[in-house]
Amino acid sequence: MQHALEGSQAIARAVSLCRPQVVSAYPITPQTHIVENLSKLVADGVLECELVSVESEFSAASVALGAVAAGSRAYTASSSQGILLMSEVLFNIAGLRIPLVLTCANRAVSAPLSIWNDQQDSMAVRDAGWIQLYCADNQEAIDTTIQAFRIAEQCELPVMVCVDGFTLTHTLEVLDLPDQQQVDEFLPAFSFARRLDPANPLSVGTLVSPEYFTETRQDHHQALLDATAAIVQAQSDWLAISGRDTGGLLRCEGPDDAATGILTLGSIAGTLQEAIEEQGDAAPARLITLRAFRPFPEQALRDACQGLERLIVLERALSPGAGGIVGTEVRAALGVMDNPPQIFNFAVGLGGRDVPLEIYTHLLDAIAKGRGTGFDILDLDTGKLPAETS
Amino acid sequence: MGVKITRGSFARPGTSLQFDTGSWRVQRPDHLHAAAPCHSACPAGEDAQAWLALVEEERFREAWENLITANPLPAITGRVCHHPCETACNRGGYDEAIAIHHVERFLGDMALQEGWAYPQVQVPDTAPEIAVVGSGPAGCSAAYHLAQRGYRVQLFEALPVAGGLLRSAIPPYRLPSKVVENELDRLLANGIRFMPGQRLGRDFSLEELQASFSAVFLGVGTQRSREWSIDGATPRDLHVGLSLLKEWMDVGVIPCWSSVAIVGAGNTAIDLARVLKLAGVPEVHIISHKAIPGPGVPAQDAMPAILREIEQGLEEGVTIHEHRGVQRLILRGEQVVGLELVHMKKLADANGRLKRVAFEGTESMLHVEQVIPAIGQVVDPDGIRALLGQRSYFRVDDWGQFPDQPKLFSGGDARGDRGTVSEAVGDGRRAALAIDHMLREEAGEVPENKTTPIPLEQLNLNYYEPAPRPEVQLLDVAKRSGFDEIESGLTHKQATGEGQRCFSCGNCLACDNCWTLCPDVAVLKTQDVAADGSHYVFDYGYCKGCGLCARECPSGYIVMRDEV
Amino acid sequence: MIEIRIHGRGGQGNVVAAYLLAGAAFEAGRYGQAFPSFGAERRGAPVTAFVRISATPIRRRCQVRQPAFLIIQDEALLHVPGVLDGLHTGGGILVNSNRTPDELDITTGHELITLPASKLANETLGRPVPNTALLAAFLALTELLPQQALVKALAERFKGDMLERNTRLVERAAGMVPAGRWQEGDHAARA
Amino acid sequence: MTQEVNIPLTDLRRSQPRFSGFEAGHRACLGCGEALAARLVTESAGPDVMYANATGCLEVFTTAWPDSAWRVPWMHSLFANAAAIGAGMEAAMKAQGKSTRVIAMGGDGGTFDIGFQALSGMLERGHNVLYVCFDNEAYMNTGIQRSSSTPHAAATTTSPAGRESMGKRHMKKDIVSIVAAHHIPYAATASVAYPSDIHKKVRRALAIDGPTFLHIHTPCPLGWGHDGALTIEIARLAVQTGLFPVIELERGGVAGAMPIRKLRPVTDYLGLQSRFRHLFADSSRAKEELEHLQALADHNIELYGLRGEEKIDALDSEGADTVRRGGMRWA
Repeated sequence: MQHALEGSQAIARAVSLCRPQVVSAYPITPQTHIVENLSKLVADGVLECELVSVESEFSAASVALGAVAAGSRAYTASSSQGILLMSEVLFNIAGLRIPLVLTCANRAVSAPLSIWNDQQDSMAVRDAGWIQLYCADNQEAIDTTIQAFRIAEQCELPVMVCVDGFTLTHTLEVLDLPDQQQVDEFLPAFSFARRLDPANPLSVGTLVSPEYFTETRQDHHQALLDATAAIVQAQSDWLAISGRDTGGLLRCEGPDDAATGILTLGSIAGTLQEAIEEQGDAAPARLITLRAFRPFPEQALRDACQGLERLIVLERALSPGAGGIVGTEVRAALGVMDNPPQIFNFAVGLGGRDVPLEIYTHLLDAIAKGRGTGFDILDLDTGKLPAETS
Repeated sequence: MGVKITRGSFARPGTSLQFDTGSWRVQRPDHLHAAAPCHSACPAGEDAQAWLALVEEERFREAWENLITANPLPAITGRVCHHPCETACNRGGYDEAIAIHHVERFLGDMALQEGWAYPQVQVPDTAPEIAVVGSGPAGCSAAYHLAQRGYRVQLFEALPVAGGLLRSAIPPYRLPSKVVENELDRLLANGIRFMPGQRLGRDFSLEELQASFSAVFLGVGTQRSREWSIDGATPRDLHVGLSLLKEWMDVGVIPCWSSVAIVGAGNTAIDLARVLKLAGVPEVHIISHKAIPGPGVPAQDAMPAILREIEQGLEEGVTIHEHRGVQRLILRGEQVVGLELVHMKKLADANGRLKRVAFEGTESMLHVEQVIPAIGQVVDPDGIRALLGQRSYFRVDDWGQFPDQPKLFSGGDARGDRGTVSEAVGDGRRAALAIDHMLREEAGEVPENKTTPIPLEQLNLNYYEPAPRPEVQLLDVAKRSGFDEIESGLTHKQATGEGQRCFSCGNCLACDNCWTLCPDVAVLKTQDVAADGSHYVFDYGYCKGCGLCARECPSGYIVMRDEV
Repeated sequence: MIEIRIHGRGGQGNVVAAYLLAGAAFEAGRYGQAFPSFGAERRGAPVTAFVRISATPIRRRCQVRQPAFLIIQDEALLHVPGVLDGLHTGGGILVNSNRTPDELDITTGHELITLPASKLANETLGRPVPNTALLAAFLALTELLPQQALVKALAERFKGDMLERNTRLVERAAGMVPAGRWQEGDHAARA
Repeated sequence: MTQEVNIPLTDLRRSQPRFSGFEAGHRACLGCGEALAARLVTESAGPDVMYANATGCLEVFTTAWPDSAWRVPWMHSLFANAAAIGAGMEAAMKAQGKSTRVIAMGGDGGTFDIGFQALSGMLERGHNVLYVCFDNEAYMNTGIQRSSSTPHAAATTTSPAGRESMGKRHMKKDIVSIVAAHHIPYAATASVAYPSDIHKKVRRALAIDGPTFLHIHTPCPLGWGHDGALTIEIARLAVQTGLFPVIELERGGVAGAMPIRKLRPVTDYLGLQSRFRHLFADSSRAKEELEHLQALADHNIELYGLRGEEKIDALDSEGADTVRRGGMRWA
């Protein structure tokens, strides 16, 4: 059923439809509206769950971890510094193979302090061992959140649903919210075989010696690789119920014969799509929106890039001293193709900088000028900075 | 369970049991039953700690049965014993010693009241027969222990009734005759052939006994008083202490003098002094070479009489002159009118030998109507002169065996180095053990546990609460007649309380400390008492040998030994 | 697609105004998108929100740089640099003010219409919140959406007496501006 | 003389007359106070409890994969988050309508220092969790570094004694008062030397609906420098000297204190441990520090009224772990 909803509100409603038993929350902009909305749902009796308003993100992640370990479906959300404060716990959750869903309302990481959107936070914890799914719009945020619980519980892996802060979380738009029956049909009741249970008292989180550590890591790695199938399956099952395509591992739009491809993740995709459409036949391009960043869908990516002469990777984070994060991984993945496209890599929209409709033409201009063959920040405007005085 | 434990480092419960931490150990704990001081000190050989444990649990019959494996006469010794067990009791070093003596009487009295019998022993007619001469405590004990070990026993007594000095020398305010009667009735009913009115040297000879019995035990006591004189002077109307006491016990009257001095420091002296005092003699003096026992008084300088009796005597008005000797008798004609006393003390001479020294210038006069020596008794040589030779007492070994006379034994006062009922009971038991050992033709020493008692330092006193020793009711001095018993027994609650107070030195208390405090969960509690007498076993598969259990065992029952 | 920019001050309900307008679009069967340009500003500082209304799904998420209309929540904002930037030729400016456009004495190059929105709100709601009156006037001027859609959007936020008062305010404010005057502007924006 | 064992130990171990949540075969040092305390807590708490364990010796020596010494549902996550994990477990139990209780536990580092914030949060939010701190007064797992629980003047590897140092300069943090200031229904201290007191306090805490806290003093033979056999003796001396007051607090107020029967000078306690060895040097500074520690003990004794001589009652076992023939103190 359609509603005009703010992104955070929609995510909260989606979470609520998944019947979490424990929600832990700590305020941080721009994630706050999600837990505020969940709190309101609990206060209004719409959602029956234990809402734990903790004293830090570190504890938010820990409470959620404890709750899942004890056999309850749990949820939490955070952003930026919060994600980093909980990063130790994030690694732990994944290593323990705890099925938990977390929304990351993406935001830049301080310093310098910025409350605005980019994806540096989730990128910083990309090696924590979580499944990471990026949402292009709020409809995807709803659908991905619902799918995330099933993927997590099926794979015994945590899922981080990445939603651009403000750009999505604070945008009101018309959204289709599934009804409870649809979600119940899609998402089985929570069960976790390795839960803490006096009837079968397992010990969780043991010390693992060098003798066994490598195998445990490999098991975890393999579980993430295997999760691609679960992601695709969840998407197609949800499509059957909801009628909406959420994109699976990645979404490919545009003419098959386009020579230029643009790969991005998150909310830039919508603006780009309109921008490409505006250009019409003058400058056709294939838009590839990466949804699953972990596991990294190498094969799907290669399939999506077949026939491209050039691929522009556009991302909202960077690895200082190295360059693009996604770009580097895409280069590695496509390097084994017979005719790999030439790859251009740009960061854009850091710290909340608006990505305008002109982005597409800017990109085309930039690569025409030879920028981005390595890595460049697209929307750099150093001229406006005040002169340094010594 | 279908759970993959390789995921995220999960482990199944209690699987650490796969890991053998016992290999870490360089020392291992072990149970060691050390003797309790009360046990080591008991002249009768009782394991008081063992029966106190049963008393605590109100298993009185079992406690009594444990007790009578050593001493068949607890109602008697529970009244007259000088209880060295209490002196030895480790609890004395903490607050107050356990009132073992009172609990012994409690059990003895309960047994009489309830009519508990000794364990039945089937004695075949073909069993070896042993002659026991004298039915005092030594003879009765020997007869009992022999009977309990399956021997036929004939018990010869010169008098018409059994009991020896139990009936003739211990005043009824200490030991009521009914108690003696009941204890001895039970004892004699226990497969012993009692032969009253049979006097050695008159009705039968030692040689006859030796010819017709497999072994002979002489529990003849000391029936003859020592000669007494001061520089050769002896009063004409001399009364000897023990005879006077016997007379009073038999007839119930005693000469009524106005003042009496008793010379001696033993139980006879005190008993007589008290009897005289209670009979109305206004002035009763005891002249003692030694001091009243108390703190700072070395054992060899203390009066041998039981302290409790001394204290009660003083309470009743007896005057004791400590460290005093009689230097001269003041006679009017052959009648005593007084004594010249002098301060005396035993001091070491140049060779380190103790010698009695009188201090010149400390002389004093004591005017009395009568002086009574109570300086001890010797064996009556009638019928055994050959055995005695020139000595006053028998010379026998620890087990009561005569040298060169393998089938002849003795014990009790007749040994000369004894002086108490409990020692006599112990002698009878030990002689019975030795006779049994001999007749069974067993090799080596007579088996008996002779372990060193565990000292207080080896106990962990942190686990014991301070608790006072119970007081028994005493008859008011004004109401004491000499015939009514002065001390009452313990109450039920007091007796079990003493069981609780017992430290259980050197023995497993079953307190759970080792089980509770093992960081390695390597001590297991057993449902029944384990083979080694404890209630726990060490699981050496996991014990790392830290020694905590040994350190925290309250009763010193666990020791650490090096692994070999 | 129509793009609108709303200028207000922190605490004046600037974001709510944008959400209400996009919500009204949804109630009218159109697609709406609204989002703020959040800053670190606190109560009182100039803030901006953006609204897009369209018959087809809206995918772009960039800020509105060339709006067809401006809704200004108080007249003083007219003097804040950048407020008028990018307004389409032929676009309109609706300003909350008790004065007439002439009295405002400002040259914008666009048609400027004033409405005493705060005053109306104070009289009707008891609180000087200009949103409802401005939005009602805006819809009356553009005839972009029926007033009933705004009332429905308001019904998502208000209940009972407050909803009734807001509904009355809608009627009152809508009647105070020339109906359909900016309908052309709509077309201009579409062009 | 070695003991003859003819009882099948495996069967016997399985049929012990006390709940066993903590199994043999763990890898703690000889005489480990923390292992013992953990054992006592699990035994006292019974089977229907789940545990959140902070990083530290306890977690390391009990769970070397694939082995685990625990027979209770147990989880180790991180160093700083035991209280938060416990809070999550408790929320889950509440959500599932189950009565299983939650115990969170950590060492002094995980409680006084790095896990302090999570602990405070858990207490403030009123979770139905018993938090147990095993206090061995330094970071033992990493090699005896000072923590805010390390007592004044104790030498550790990061507060060594030397020409210019008498060990740790600062005081031991008064954690139980800080915890009690959260106005929780029950907070208590206990010592591993008094197992029945631990038992009583664990039972008492678990009977309360709301956050509770138990602070257990657990000597570390390695870190304190004493023989493993002396663990209980030293723990007991800490109590008997007044250096570690055993108290109970309800809603922030002192509700009870274990009286000291036999008051001992602090030197009896300090002298047994090499971490205080420098205090027995022949120097005025050493003597001053000894006096300082005595003054700290005297202060505790006065503050909590620990002098117990006036009130000796044979039947009152408070203040001593009196043994009884036949055991089963806990039955």
